Amino acid sequence: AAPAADSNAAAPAEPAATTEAATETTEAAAPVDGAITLGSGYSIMTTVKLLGIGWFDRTETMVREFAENTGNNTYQTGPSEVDAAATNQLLEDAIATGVNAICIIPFSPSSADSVLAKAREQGIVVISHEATDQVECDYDLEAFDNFAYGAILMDYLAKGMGEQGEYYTTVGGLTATSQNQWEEGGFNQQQAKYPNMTAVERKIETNDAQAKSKSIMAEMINKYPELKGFQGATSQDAPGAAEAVSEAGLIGKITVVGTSMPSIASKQLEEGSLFAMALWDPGLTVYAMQTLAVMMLDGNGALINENLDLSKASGYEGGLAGYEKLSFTDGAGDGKIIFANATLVIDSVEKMNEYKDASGNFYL
Amino acid sequence: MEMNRTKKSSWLYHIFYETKLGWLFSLMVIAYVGMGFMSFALKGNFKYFSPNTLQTMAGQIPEVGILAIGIILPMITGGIDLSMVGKANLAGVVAAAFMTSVITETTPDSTQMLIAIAAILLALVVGALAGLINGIIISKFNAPPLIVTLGSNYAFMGIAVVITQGKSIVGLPAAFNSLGQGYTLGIIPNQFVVLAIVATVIWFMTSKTPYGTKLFMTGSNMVAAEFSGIDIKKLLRTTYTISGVLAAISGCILFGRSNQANADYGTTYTLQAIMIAVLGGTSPEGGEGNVLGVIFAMFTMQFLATGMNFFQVTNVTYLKDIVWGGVLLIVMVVNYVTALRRTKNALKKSF
Amino acid sequence: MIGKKLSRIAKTNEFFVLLVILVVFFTVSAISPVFLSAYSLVSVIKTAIEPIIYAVGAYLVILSGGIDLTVAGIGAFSMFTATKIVFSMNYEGSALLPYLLAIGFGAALGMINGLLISRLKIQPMIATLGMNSIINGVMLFFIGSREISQVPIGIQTAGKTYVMTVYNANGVAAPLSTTIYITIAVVFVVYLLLRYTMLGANIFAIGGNVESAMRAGIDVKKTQFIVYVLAGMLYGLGGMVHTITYVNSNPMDLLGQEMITIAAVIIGGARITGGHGTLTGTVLGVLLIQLIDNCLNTVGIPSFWQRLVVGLVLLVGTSLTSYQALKEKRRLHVEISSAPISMQ
Amino acid sequence: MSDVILRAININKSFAGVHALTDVNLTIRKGEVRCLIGENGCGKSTLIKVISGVYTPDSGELEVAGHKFGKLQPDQAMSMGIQVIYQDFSIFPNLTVADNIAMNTFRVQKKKLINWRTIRRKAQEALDHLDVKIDLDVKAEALSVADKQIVAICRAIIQDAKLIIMDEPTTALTKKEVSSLLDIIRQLKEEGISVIFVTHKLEEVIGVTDTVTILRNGVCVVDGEETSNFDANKLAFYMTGHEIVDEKFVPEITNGKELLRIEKLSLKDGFNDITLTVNSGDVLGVTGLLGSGRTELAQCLFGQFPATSGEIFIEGKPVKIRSVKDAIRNGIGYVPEDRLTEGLFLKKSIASNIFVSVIEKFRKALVFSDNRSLKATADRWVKELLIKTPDSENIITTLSGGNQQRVVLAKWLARNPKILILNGPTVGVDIGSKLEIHKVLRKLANQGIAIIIISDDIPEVLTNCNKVVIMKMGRIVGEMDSKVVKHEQLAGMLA
Ligand SMILES: Nc1ncnc2c1ncn2[C@@H]1O[C@H](COP(=O)(O)OP(=O)(O)OP(=O)(O)O)[C@@H](O)[C@H]1O
Ligand SMILES: Nc1ncnc2c1ncn2[C@@H]1O[C@H](COP(=O)(O)OP(=O)(O)OP(=O)(O)O)[C@@H](O)[C@H]1O
Ligand SMILES: [Mg+2]
Ligand SMILES: [Mg+2]
Repeated sequence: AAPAADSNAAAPAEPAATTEAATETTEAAAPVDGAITLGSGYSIMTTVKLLGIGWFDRTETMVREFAENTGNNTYQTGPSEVDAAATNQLLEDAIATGVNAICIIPFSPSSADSVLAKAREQGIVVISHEATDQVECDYDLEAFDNFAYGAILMDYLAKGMGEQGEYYTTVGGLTATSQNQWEEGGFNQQQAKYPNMTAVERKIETNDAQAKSKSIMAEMINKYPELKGFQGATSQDAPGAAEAVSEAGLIGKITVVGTSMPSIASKQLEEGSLFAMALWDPGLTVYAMQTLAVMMLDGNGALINENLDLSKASGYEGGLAGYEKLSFTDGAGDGKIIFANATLVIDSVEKMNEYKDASGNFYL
Repeated sequence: MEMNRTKKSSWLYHIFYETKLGWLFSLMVIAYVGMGFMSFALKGNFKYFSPNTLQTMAGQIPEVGILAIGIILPMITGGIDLSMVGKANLAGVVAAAFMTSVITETTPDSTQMLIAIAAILLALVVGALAGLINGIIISKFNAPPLIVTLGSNYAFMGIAVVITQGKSIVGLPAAFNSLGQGYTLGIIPNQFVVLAIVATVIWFMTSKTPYGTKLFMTGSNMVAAEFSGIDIKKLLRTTYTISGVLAAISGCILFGRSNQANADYGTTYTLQAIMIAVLGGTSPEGGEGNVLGVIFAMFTMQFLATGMNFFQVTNVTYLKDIVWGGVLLIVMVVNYVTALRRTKNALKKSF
Repeated sequence: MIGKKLSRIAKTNEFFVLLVILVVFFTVSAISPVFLSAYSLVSVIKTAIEPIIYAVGAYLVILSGGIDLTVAGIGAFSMFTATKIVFSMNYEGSALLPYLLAIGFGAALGMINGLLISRLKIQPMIATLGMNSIINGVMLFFIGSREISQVPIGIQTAGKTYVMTVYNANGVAAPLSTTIYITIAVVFVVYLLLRYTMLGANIFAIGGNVESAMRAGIDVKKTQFIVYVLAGMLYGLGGMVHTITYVNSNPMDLLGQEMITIAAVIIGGARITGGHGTLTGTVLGVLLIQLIDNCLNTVGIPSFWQRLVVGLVLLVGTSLTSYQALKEKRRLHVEISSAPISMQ
Repeated sequence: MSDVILRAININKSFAGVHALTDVNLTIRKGEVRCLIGENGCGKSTLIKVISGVYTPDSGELEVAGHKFGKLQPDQAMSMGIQVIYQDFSIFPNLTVADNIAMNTFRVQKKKLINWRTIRRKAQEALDHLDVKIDLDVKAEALSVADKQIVAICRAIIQDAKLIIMDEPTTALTKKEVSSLLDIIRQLKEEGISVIFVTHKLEEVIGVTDTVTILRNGVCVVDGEETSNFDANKLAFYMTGHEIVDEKFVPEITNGKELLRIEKLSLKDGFNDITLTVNSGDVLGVTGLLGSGRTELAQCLFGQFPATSGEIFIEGKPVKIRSVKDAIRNGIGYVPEDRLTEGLFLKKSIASNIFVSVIEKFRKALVFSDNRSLKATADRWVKELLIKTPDSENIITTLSGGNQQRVVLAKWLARNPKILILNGPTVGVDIGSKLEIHKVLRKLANQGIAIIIISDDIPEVLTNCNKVVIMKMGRIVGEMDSKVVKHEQLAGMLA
């Protein structure tokens, strides 16, 4: 049966194109406790920026869990090197295989638009993440607002630096949109709220490499004797910089903050060279994205609104923290952007230890 | 009459048996059929064989395919070009910057069309210039192409980063995008038509023109070529310039397809293009290589990649790396073994 | 006599690279005086510890007339697999076992390269291109890709043991890790190998002229094979040095390093056709590249321009060295034919 | 007989389609200097490679020091005292003189470590033995051909060679070095070392060797007879199977117009103040010792090294020759000295090695090359120069050295040059072929081409050139009419 045309603005352009999923659509009203029956048998591809980094190993875990919990055929792909062109090839092939939905965490949202448009023409549901400027999607789910996230990191940096002194920032690459937005969010926050702080260098490229971040910090320490702080963008930037601070014997004198994960930066946080790391759990986000996709495929698109408690709706054991309350704004195209409130800041070992799995390893 | 026929069949015989082409061709067919049946075994459908899938693949091949054709020319001279992607991006970015700065919302479609054509021409000029720079450095200073083009790749991408300030240039006109998104006769992706034209032109250039003969001669002994009156400096300049033009064509397709332009798009294509080139029978030592083989190779690689994506399993990209590398090595080993057997047979025949 | 020796040294590529290094160093120091310090020197040397090991491996291969694109692939595979093994067995001993494991994996992979190239006569570039693809694929698909930052304690302490520490004007420390000993040992051992063993002589010989080497009774296949195995071992060792330096095993860190490693070897004066080039040149080539990489921010080149600058430096560097070599060759030619004849 | 060093018995060897050796026998005694001669492609090099273990014979046996072998390994042959000096010397260009001379002794002794002091000492001893001075630390690539040759000989003698085989050792040497080499051979002979000497210069055979073996088409026609029974004509007869008569060249064009004139041409470190005129129909011989600057002169005229001062006129008009391209545009052709690295495309067919110089000439519809005409051109020259091949599509390496040289010549002839410079045109070419090549050159001269032959083969110069120029230390020291000058006179001036 064809999925019901979605009254929410995010319907596919051509609802007539049917998906081939063999699921009975349930015209279900929202159950009292907020859980929604999710259909099964859909094939859903999740494609990420880059395979093989800890961050997307986490999403892979949750892609698998979603498949187990809901009986859908889900899988994760992505390029083995950072390259938007490679992502597009994967997308094209996925469309040809006839997937029902695509969840995408694009390296470059604008690069993917043309292929995603083709997908949507064929009735494939598209949910994106980390891509507020994605034109061709039904929903873009953001764990938070990028600029606000950068500002939060800056607040921590300011706290560590005593709201004054010199700092610099890095990004993985100048072409990575959201990282650049975090940096800009942080910089704007500093300009507005911490006038005694100065950015001596901005957006130095680290190419996602700890080694590079480390040698940049060593260089900066030498160049700027008064250096007090650092804000990094990729998960490798902050631990790398912290490593250099630790070697230089400047723990406590230079504050290092940035996006990272306990599984990458636990040592630096423990020894104090890393002041705070911020992140979100991309696994939960991906779980939420897939939930949204299945809801749309089920014809339950109308339920995706301010009243939806996505945490409960997902039926995920333990819930999706931060996705209870969503806010909606218009997206770059005909889709909507959904903001959750899932920023995690870890500035102590106790907090960090909350992210250990049963075997004592960090799952984030 | 009779003579004619033997001549023709010997031509076919030559292409398919004496060169490595015949078996590359069979490999391509095996890859296509094999992947189809494997995806059937795993997913229970024959979607892989659908025209739609073929169309998708035809749309994907040209980007890297044109780069691969562009890379065989320097390889035949005994060099290599690691700056293909840098040139493609630079050319594409310049074209995109030009278009977005000239076109406003009120620009009529017909004007947009003209601007897009101008932009493509501009891209070709940029690509040619970039290639010429490589060619000049390599020929004038006798510098190793590997390092020169590694450096120029950084430089070309660097210029593109400076132009774009790291951001994507979006909102390219539809006329330009049709290069990567439109269809000829409603079914053949435009970029595939471009690939076909490029392949034909380069095939003619390499096998039917004086330039081609000189290219191969130069590749097999540069000093002797110079002493035989071939202007090798000019030849190198021309060759790297042509490869720059091909890179620019690929760049236009890349960005026409993705509706945006940025400085480091397609970086995985460099090694992929080299892989296709060598699988297609191009020798890194120079003097050997042909367009037809490269065509078969690019199809083979695409059949394998798309086929594996049809398995719909997690992390299949890595599996693809394994299979690509494996196929390359197996082909080389088989080439070696058959060459051995051929000499042995020839020996036997002589007694 | 000494003057003749000096003038001979002054004509070498190594001398030229050294000159370039000094020019860069003092130019940067003139622009940014803080750079002129032991701190900067140690910082550059620190970053060169690991790449020198790869470069020595790549140098051996290039010397023998081959080329190896599996530098980073083998490095990443060996270090990651080795770390993963010690990690999963909750190993608490010293860094020796991880080192040995990594070298072992490197040797095994190098052996495959060696077989493909020496026995099956696949051109080195093609063989290693294919192998690199396979190695990366196997590592990421079968062994995993999630970086290991909870490295065993032995690795952690090895990374934090220092030889010496220098301070800049503001008292900021730049400690030099004991891994420098490994690099020194590698350079020294390979020096001995090339200088005092027949194997080393054979490597030079096959790189100089394969045909003559065969006629001289050198087992070309065996020599080639050993070269790739040795190179593989060095890449594995370099990979483990990476893990120990950054106390973190992330295979992604190394991927894509092969070309810049080869570039360093060539810039150091080795000829891509084999047979020529010195160990000193290789080390200097790496130092030059690391120096440039480590001074762009000090000089104050905006990040948008850095890629372009690196590219231009590479281009100018190769053009200069090649032009110099070309001139030398022309000079040599005229000198040879106008030289007095030795036969009396 | 205990003084037999080597015996080859009924050796057969074939390559795809070619019987290179048929039932060849060879016996070498202690201290014997054997000359091995024959036309190009008759199997001399093949026989040597069989003896030294590089090739496995299809049938037949080798007997060295009383032991019989079906096949020798190269290192086995070496350790039994058989040393070969190949035509390219098998020198390692990237290694120093000392390494090149002494390293192999370590290999043969299966040593694992190198003792540099021993290497230098042995190398020095070997050089002293021959009484020559070469810097031990210089790389072999920086040596002149003659010095490379010495290095190769030194390498052979320090390995306790019992038999030294020299494959065309004199091709790249001039008179003076040749006589030094022959002195060395006599010295070796006195020390009881046997020598097999391959050459195409018949006067050398008579000068130095005791016995001679002549191969024709892979068959032994003269088996170790005393050299004293032969003269040059008789040798040539056995080699080719017919009489060889070389007549003196008399130009048909006597008042040809001036094609090339150079005035006060100099090249720094090369040559000084060279003034010459070559007219249409002239064959000019330029001769001199190694290092006399004649090669530089040729290379300068061909645009490889632009002259530092002086003027060049072609057909009376002043021209600038700064690159090979300029030279070719002005109708100058050049047959280089070293055909393997500078003349031939070893992976390519015979045909393409010939038509490479005229690729641009044959076009169809403006852009396409006319492959049929190219092939036809190549075939015409294959026929004209009697290049021995069943099919011009065969790869060039299937030809013997002499035939390869003709291909290089054909390449230039196909281009119809106004001025043709040949640097050692018959180096490594057998007597029969040599005459064929000379005939071609004369015909060309008579067609109005100006020809410059750079050669130290005095008979060649005297019979083929109407003018001879002698160079010494970069200057012209003599210019004479070949009709007048005598062999001895010229040889005297050269020494
Ligand atoms: N590797 C090979 N493969 C095929 N044919 C070969 C090979 N080597 C030699 N030949 C052929 O064997 C024959 C004998 O060649 P060889 O080189 O021994 O002649 P040669 O007497 O040394 O001649 P030259 O005087 O020109 O050096 C020739 O016909 C040659 O073409
Ligand atoms: N760059 C070089 N590297 C290696 N060998 C060289 C080089 N240049 C020249 N040679 C060798 O040294 C030999 C001597 O040089 P050249 O040919 O110029 O001397 P020539 O022919 O005998 O004498 P002349 O000096 O009279 O011209 C050459 O034949 C050549 O093979
Ligand atoms: Mg021979
Ligand atoms: Mg000469």
